[in-house]
Amino acid sequence: MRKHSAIMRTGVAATIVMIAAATAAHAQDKVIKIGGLFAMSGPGSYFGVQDKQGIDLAIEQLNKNGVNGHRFEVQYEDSACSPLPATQAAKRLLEQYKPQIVLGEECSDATLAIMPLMEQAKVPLLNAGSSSIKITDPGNPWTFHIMPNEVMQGVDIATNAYKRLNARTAVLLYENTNAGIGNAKVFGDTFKSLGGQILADIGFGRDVNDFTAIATRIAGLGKVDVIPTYTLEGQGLRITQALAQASVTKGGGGQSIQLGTIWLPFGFEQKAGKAALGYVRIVQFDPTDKREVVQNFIRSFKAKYNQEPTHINAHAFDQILVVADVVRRGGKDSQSIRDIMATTKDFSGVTGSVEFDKTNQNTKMDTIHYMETLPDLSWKALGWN
Amino acid sequence: MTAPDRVAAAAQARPATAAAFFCSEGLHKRFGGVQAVRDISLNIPHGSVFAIIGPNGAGKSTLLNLMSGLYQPDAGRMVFDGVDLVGVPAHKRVRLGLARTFQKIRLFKQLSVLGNVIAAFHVHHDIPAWQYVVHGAAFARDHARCRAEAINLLRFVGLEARASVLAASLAYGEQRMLELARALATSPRLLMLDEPAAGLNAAEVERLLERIRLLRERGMTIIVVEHNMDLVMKISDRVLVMDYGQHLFAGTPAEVQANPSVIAAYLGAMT
Amino acid sequence: MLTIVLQQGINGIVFGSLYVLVALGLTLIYGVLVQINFAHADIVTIGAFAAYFFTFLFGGNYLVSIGIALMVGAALGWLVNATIFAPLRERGSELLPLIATIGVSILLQNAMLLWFGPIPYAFDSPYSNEVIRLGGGTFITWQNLIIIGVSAVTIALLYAFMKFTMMGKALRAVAQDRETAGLMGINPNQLIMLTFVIASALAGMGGAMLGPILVLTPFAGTSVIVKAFAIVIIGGFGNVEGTIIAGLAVGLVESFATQLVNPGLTDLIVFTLLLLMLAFRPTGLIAEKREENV
Amino acid sequence: MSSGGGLALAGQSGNRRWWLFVAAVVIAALPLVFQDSYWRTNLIVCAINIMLAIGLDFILGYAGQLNLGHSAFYGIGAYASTLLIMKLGVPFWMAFVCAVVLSGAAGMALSIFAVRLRGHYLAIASLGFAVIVHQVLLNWISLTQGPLGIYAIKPPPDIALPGLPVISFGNTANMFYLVAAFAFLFYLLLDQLVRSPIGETLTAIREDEVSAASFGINCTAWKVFAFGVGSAIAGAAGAFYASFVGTLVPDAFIITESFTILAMVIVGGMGTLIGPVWGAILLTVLPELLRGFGDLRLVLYGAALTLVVLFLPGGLVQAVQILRARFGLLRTAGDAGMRR
Repeated sequence: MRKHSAIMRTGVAATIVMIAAATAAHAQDKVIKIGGLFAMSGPGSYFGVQDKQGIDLAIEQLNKNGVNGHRFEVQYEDSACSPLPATQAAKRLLEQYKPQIVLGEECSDATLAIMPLMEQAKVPLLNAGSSSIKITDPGNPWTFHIMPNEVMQGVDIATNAYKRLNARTAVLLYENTNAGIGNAKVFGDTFKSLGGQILADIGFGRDVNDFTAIATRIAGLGKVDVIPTYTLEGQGLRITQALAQASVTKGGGGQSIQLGTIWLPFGFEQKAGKAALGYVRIVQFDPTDKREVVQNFIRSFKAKYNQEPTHINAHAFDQILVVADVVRRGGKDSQSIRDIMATTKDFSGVTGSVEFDKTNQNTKMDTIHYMETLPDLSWKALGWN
Repeated sequence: MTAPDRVAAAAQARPATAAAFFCSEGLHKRFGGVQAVRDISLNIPHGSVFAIIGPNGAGKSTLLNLMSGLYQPDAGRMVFDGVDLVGVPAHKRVRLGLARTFQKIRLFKQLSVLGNVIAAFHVHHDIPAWQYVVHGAAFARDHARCRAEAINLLRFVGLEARASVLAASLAYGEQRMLELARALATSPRLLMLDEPAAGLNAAEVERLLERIRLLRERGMTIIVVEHNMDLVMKISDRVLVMDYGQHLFAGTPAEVQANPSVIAAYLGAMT
Repeated sequence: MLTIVLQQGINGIVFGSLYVLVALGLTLIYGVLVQINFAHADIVTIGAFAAYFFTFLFGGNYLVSIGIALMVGAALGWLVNATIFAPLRERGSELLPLIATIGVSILLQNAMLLWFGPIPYAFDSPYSNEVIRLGGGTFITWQNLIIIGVSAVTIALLYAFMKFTMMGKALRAVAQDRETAGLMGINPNQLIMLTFVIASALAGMGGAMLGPILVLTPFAGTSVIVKAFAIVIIGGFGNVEGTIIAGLAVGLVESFATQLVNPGLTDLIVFTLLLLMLAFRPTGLIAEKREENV
Repeated sequence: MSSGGGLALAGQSGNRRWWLFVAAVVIAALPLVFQDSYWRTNLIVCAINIMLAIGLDFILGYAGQLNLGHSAFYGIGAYASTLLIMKLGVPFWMAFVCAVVLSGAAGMALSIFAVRLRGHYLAIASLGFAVIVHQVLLNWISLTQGPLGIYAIKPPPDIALPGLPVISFGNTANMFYLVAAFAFLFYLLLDQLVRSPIGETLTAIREDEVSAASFGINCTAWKVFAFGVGSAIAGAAGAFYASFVGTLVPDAFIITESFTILAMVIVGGMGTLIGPVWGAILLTVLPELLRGFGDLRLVLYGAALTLVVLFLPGGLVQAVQILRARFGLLRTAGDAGMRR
């Protein structure tokens, strides 16, 4: 037995030497520590799982040769898309991992809950998923918002619906969440101010499964031009099918056009089938975009995960690119990253370009792309902005 | 002052009215189609042992449940020591001095034997409300008094040695005795026993008989629903025989034994 | 206007029979065992996933997948009864099995989350988007027709089984009085296991048929189970006829609440109905009041 | 007859008072040991969960009423106090008292409403009540902001005592002392009640209502009392949750929250009061330690609840008892004996 333990001892010693050597090699590269605050458990993990894919891919690519002498490292914490767990996760990140910058959260109420913590700890928070306007209005100097907020989106969609689709009547259809109610309200107010008429305002719980009753109600409202729909992929699919079955939308031989938000991933049409015909929606990520950064992203994503990237993968990937751009321009600690990020002007990523105004809200609208579903379920870019 | 003496004192304290201590007129109770109790009238004088006998399903237990307030009668009057009982729920009748045991033993299985008896002191705590939270002197006195009295009651039924044992682990005879002790803990003036001798062996029946005799000497009024004729004949002053929910015959034990219709009801139409 | 009322009526019946399919298993178990299996709806979800993977991964026929889901449900029912309800029966506690199955429900949901992930599955059967135009502008999909048909057939079969077969009579005996049934030579444990397997098989089969309608995520069960309880109580625990009537009633209440008020309020309305029912008729629509025998 | 008071399991009152003193010292020391605000946050959440667990244990463990709707009272307390402060400008402590009284009243109302219900029926009725409260919070947007949520809820006001530095509750250590003090007080209140004849009355109801009534116990009244006290404490926990997290969304009080609290009571040890305290601590800290495991964490949660009910219905308290018995540490059990 003794001889055996001698071998064990030398083996252990050897491994320790190796590890020391490896870290030494990296020592001269300075490390940018990134905190990933996403929902990793419960229903909210729908977002977290996809954010992680996008972020891991971006960091893997950037760390090949580093940026401006820096390498990137990320630690995820489960914020479970809810205020208290998000606060606990944020405090754990800030105190134990001490990141220079934090990405997240997807759910608006979790994001709003952690913003004061970020401001207190003087660590910048980069958000790409929530739509609530409160994130940057009043917001705080330490919170940056890549995605156009609900007002920017709502006004844009409502105006296009009224002017380009010359819709005069609409039915608001939304899930009973912060994002759902916020977006639907902005669309409704803008559409009414343009002279349009809201025939019904239908909010549904996230546990509703059968939408035939809702589709029947809409069918009974007479001529409905557009149906702005604010919900996630799961319920969105069943709504589109129900509206087609009730022959309200084009997919079922009706006249109404369903207006979708950015929350539906690429490939939604293939899942929904011919019911999605004529669906006009804005997307945060257009895989048919020819720009090199977009095609590289799609190729490397498919190589790593062999599945089609969604808009959540894309905007998570972009979050890292924005950070990399800031580091390239000299950002190295929380304060400098914040200051340089605020001056981001002509950054162009997978989902579109980024320019922050004084409230750190991205003003560029080209992260919103208009698409229409054709009979063969492919996308036709409408190029409305 | 041991518990049984306290019981006797309470019994004497209220001078029994000359008329019946417990009386009922025209009691009726129906369950769906079954007329469980039909037109039963009773007159039970103070300090006596009144037995209710009859074949299975004669409505004995139902009558007892009507008296104890578990069921409310469909019709009829019940008066206990001048107080009209109809409509009074079971837990209020205990404060008037009525106590009962159950045919199917209903002990607090997860509590100790002592715990079972102490739980039955519910109506006899004199502690100011605030002392339930801040345990002061009155609380301590009451606490000690209850424990002492409970141990006396256990001694009275011969279970003192088993005080800390879980009620569920008692032998059947012991469980019957604990039921009796718990009923006595409410210091009743009228004690209703629902087939107390059921399942007891001869020696245990003898002990039970002796206990009941002792209680009667101390002025307790007792109503016994029972099948054990030996017990009934030895202990009861008057007996009511019920059949199909109706009053068949009432009289002294001797008269009951001799009465042909009672024999017929019990032994079937022999003659 | 008539089409709307007719169509919402059809929607109500479709959704009602969806609830009845799930609630039936709960009532069966309660009828015989006087216990609640809180993980019952998760067996529905697992049935749906089983059918999904059978049709989309192994390319099997959808109708066969309903059989597969039935067997998966039966197996789960056997497992839950053997590991949870049988051992706890000796202890005779009424609440421990309910609490244990809450644990099982949390376990199953999160295990599914680990295996199947949070992203909803687009489970569409060949019948879910085939629309039949009924008269007067109303419509129903083949899938919904199958749901109504199958639940009607299941109820009929169950009724016949309970009324006419020897096993069915034995089951009802065990439901009335387990000890006496035991004395009559009926092995209660075997029959209780049988009830469990039947009820869970129903749940599994229900899952296969609801998959193409539900938003198929590991949490699909949560939204269904709470309403299924409401229905089982409104109908009267353990009373099959009551459950059927209550299930259809809740389905109709939901569709007309969506039409007249707002879909967000359907849960509120259903549960207020439940609490009112409990206050005035605690034993449910059909069952008569039982005096507590002492 | 004394139950297992203090942190010990069995023992006479002198011993109990010593254990309570040890607990007070430990509580005082905790924030000094855990300097970083992450662990202090967990300590505060622990104290809130302890309040919820002992409140539910008083209803379920002692009075034997399976209340699956405890999250409803937690929510009523949180929203009542916050709305009173933010909409009517009521000072924090008055709003706190109102919230506690309101959720206590809601608990009593549910108990009165479900007076004839037993076991399963009561469990489902309380579940239905929790669903209704969650739906009301979710849909009454004009009052509660519904899913839009209420933000920037201020912590309790500073306390400026003459001669002492100002105590501000924005600081996690002070907030912890406040919440832990209330948890300790509520524990003491319930422990005193449970060791008084009221405890005996409630356990009698738990064991057999018919038999309890035959000793003069008005079961309805005492069940309403148990529900009132348990839900009032849950209301207090809700008020502290709101002022600590600063954000209120209805989904924080969905019915699955009731199951979490139930798990704490069962895993800790139903009907022992000290059990749920340990259950709350374990099931608050354990998920934090398993943070890296994401979904596995909740699988363990479900498994723990099921396995405890199956093999260790007495929970941690029973486990400790078995261990002490095996290692002969059990002092003279006396008549107390650990009753479950």
